[in-house]
Amino acid sequence: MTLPLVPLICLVAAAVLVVGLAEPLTKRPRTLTAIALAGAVAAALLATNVGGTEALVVYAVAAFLVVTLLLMPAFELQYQQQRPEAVALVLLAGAGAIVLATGGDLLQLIIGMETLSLSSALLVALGHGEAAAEAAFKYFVLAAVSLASLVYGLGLIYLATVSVNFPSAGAPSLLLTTGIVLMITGFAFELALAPLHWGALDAYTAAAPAAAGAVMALSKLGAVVAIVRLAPLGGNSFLFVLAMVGLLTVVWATLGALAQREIRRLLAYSAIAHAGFLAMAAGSGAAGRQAAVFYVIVYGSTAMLVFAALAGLGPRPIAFGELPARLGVQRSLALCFGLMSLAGIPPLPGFWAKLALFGPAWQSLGPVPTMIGIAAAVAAAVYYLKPVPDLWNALRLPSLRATGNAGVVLAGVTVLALTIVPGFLWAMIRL
Amino acid sequence: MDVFFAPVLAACVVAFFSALFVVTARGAIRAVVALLAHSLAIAALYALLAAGLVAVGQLLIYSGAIVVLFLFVVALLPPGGRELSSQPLRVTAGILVGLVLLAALFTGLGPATAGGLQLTGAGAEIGSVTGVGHQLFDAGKLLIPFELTAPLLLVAIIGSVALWRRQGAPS
Amino acid sequence: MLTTVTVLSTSAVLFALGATGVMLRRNPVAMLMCVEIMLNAGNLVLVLGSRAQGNDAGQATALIVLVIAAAEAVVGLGLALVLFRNREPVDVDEPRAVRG
Amino acid sequence: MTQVLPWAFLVTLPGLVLGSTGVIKKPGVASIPGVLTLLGCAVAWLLGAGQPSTVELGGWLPFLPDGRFLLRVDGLTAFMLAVLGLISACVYVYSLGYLEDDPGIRRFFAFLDVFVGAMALLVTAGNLAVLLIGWTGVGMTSYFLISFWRNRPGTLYAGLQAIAANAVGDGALILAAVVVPSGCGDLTTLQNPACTPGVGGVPLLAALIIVAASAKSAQGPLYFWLPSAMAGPTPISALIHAATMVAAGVYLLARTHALLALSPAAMAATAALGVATALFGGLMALRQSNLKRGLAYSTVSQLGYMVAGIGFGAPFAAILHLGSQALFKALLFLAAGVVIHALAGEEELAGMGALARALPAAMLAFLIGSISLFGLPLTAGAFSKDAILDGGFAYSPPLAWALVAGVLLSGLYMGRLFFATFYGPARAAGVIEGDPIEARGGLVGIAEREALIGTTAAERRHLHRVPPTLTWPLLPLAIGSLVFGFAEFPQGGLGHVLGPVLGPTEAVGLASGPGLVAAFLGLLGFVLAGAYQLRRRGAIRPSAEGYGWVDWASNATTALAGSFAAVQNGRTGRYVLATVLSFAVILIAGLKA
Repeated sequence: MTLPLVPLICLVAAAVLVVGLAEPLTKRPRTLTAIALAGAVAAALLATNVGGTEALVVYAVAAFLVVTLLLMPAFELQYQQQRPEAVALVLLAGAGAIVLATGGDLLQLIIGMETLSLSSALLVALGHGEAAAEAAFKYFVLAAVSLASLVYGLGLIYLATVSVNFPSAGAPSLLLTTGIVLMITGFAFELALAPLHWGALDAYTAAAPAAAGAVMALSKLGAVVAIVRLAPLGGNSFLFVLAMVGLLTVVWATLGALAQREIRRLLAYSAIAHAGFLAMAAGSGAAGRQAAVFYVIVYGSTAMLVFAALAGLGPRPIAFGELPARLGVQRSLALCFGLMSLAGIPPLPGFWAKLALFGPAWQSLGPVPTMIGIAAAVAAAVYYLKPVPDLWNALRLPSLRATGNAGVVLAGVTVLALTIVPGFLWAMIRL
Repeated sequence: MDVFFAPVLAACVVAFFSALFVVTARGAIRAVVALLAHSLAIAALYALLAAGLVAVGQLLIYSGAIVVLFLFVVALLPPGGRELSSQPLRVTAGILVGLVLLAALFTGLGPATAGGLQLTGAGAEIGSVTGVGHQLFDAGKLLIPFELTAPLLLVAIIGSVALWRRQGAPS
Repeated sequence: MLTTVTVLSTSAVLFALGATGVMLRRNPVAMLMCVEIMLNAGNLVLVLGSRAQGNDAGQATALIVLVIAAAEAVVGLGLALVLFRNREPVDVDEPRAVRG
Repeated sequence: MTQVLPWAFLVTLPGLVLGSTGVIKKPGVASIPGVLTLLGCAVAWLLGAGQPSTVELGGWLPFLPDGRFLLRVDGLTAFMLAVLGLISACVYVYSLGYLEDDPGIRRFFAFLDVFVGAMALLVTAGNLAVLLIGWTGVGMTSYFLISFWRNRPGTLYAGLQAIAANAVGDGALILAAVVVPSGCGDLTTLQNPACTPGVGGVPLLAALIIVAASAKSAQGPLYFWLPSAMAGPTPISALIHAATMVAAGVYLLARTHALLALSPAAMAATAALGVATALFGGLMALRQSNLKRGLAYSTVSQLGYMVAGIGFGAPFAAILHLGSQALFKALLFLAAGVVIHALAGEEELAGMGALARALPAAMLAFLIGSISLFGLPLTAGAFSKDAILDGGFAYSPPLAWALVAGVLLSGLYMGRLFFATFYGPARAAGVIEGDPIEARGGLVGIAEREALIGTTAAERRHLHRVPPTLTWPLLPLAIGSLVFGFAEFPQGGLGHVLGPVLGPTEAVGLASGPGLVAAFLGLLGFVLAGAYQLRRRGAIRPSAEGYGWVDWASNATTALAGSFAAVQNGRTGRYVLATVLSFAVILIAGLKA
């Protein structure tokens, strides 16, 4: 893969512009959003020349960014004057995700991951309240440890191959395997695999919903593509280890989520569980890797929908029963569909993604891990669907109003499209 | 035997003990001083390993900027660098896990630490400013990673400004 | 060869030592210092590789990693300041608003 | 007209859109033409106007071995659609009255529309992928409707029980969908040798289908959710939890009977499962103090008969019983709903009694449903139960005799429910929601003066008014419960239609020896139970609602989940410790693996 430079420049240029004009833009939120949106859309348009999986990554990142930017008015910051900084950080996080996913060599991946995790931590930190700063700090400390592991792994790979490029396939030496394992473990932190998920779990919970969606979707996208590219070079036995870590994550997060009574914490655990499924897919051979990329784009779109629905929902914990009144009809229904997709209810895309993953898992991991994975996947329905009967109560309102948040609508349309024509996305993934 | 072996060994020993002091020092100020010593030892190692440019970078960036930054922040925090001592259980667990990590690393380095590494370029002329410069600025080598540090630094700049503004914001 | 083995072993020891420090320290700034030790260990391997393999790319990479480490330190210290500025005593285990 | 039958799952879409967007003021009305059309088309197909047809869109889910969008209509599908159309038409009309004053009526009909669509998709599905959509879709709407009255205690837990039990079945089907080799997702060709190689082969696939079916049809240890599901509105209990959705498991087994037939062990397991569940459900139904829960256990028991029929190698008999059970059980539930509506929400038998005079239509309907259930000769249930028993005697006489004995249980529990509800003394209710004092006072007054005779006009006004929309739907169901058995005459009418799908169908006779014994036992049970109720003057002890192992498993999971969540204790030091340890362990595992 080669880095799609032109789309990246669009995103970074938009970020620079936003920061440079921060003072006047603070008072003109519409212009601010327009500039940022122009950057994201231009990145997507200019990616058509790139082609391949790189283009797909750029499209996905741009879609996540556009939804997030449309939600910016509902972004709850500690200090409301900081909207331009937040917008710039969102754009740069997108750029980081693209670099992490499509970087041409390992050093680029590390820089991409660092750009992404730093801007994620900062986005979380800018959120409302002490909890946001606390979660951001924890996330950051663990990210720093992972960065050290990445750099050490890179050093070993360089020592073994005299290059920071992706090592060539074939039987790797012990030193090279060590380097690759260390690097993938570093990326696994970004993916939030258990038991590396501690910081991410708290960060997803404490972040403002508008930022949490972007942070989750972008970091998973970047990390999964990076792992999918790097993991096969570490040998088949390591792929199995990766998948087993994924399985552990799935079980762990499913159990943790069953105990939750608050929607954001629930979704944070859900993000961990999905990371586990992603790792299972990434460890399941070539077909599994295609499924992993498919899964992460589906997951990202759905997470954007869910968090778009929750955007602006203050920092205080909210009981499930209060959600409909707080969200209104449209957002409640959007949240319902998002939750059902995350739960893997057919025919929503979250279900397609899981179907795509279990076939390769059966082939390469064997029956028992697959069955445990399926059991966790269907058990997840219990916790995802717990708030749904309450949310349907919104239907009691006499009729639906036609107005809706553009971000929710866009995310909803994406999920709907993935529901009806999942094959379209599947065909675009060529690793 | 390599003529540089003795100084390299010395620098390694200094780097190790200064790092140990960073980990164990009571109080953050002492730890910063130890980190400075550690950084200098590492820079010396770089120089001994024919990496003069990196050594200079280490001196300028680490010893000059980062360590001073640490010192400032330590001074800004409320107790001026005092630190609660760790509970014995936590110390034990931390040391055990550290040993496990060390064992894991040595398992992975295995043949390399036992001298089984295939070395191709011992004695080659490396480390010149021109050579490193070509690596950094030639297209197809590390130009793109070098350029990519720009957005990263932009994040750091925006971040530090934004954090400062958040802190001073009327809540 | 002996030099290589010594330096490589030192780097591994430094990496583990730094990790132990991150686990043990309760002061956020000291934690970040220990992370810097881990990063230095990684950089040391890069420079060693450059020397051992006679290739300049490792040194260039090490320079870029220095930049990454600097960016990381700046943001980390900023976050530590935001969180611990008004807390006495400074203890990373103390803020526990998010859990469960 | 019959060519559009594959698209039956869209039939309630107009109603859904018009109703939930508020274009139509009275939600639910807009869907009734749709389900009537469905009924009409399906019956026309069965009467000979239709040909088997498929709709296929290839390449829909490229990541599955068989990712086509495949719809199929054949005799079995048309039969299931006819059942669905008839029962749902009745339930739609009934619900208009039953939920008249409920603020959630719009939501209710939206779910009902989605349910009918999903159920239609389930029975028209040609392959596993499409089946899964309908299968999970009906499970979802079932959950939403069980938890419909969210403000009532226990409804969410009851719904989650249904989710948990259904999840087992969904998981089994998901696994089936991903393990069948390419080109083999088609439900009617699963038994082809090309489709069953690889890990597990036929036994695995058969086991997955049996597990899926027993979750949906409340068989074996997975029965527990169905009695709990009675927390939902009564029309839903009739449509989803008695007539259609719970029969989907039986439908799936019948659809894939050729695959099961390849494995004698699978057949034996199915038969044993069905017989055991039939007896267990009957015994449990005898102990219930709640009218709806009593009927729910009866459903569990009747579904056991059907599953046993599949296991006996008599899928046609099982499907026939599916049809008659749908009719008489929907009738029983709707009649029970009339009682519950009249008593303003009272469901406990302890609050009923002596209602025959006040609610004659409900009484008659309940009686017809009961005699059809225990199989009085010439009623619908008699024919289909005889067919199952015939299959059983051909397969394994001991099992068949166990089922015959089960009919005695059927008679006993139906007699108990019937007489406790409509005759005997009018018992004082515990608490009657809505209008407690008047309703109770009225009934207590009845108990004092006219214990066996019923109410006078003066007291009757204390009962809730029963609108005609609640009584009229009972009529077609009652007629069906009486005469459905004759669909098999002359010369195996239904057998001709279903034969191509279900293989050679057994001749269904007017009565066989064991059938007469069973009918006699059923009648005996009914009469004995009635005499007992009247003699004892109807003491009804409240029954426990827990399920032993289910509650234990639920509590254990909750505790385990709590401890997993508690690990996330917010201490940065622990987080770092765990993270570094994980790095080390993953590194060692990656190197040693």
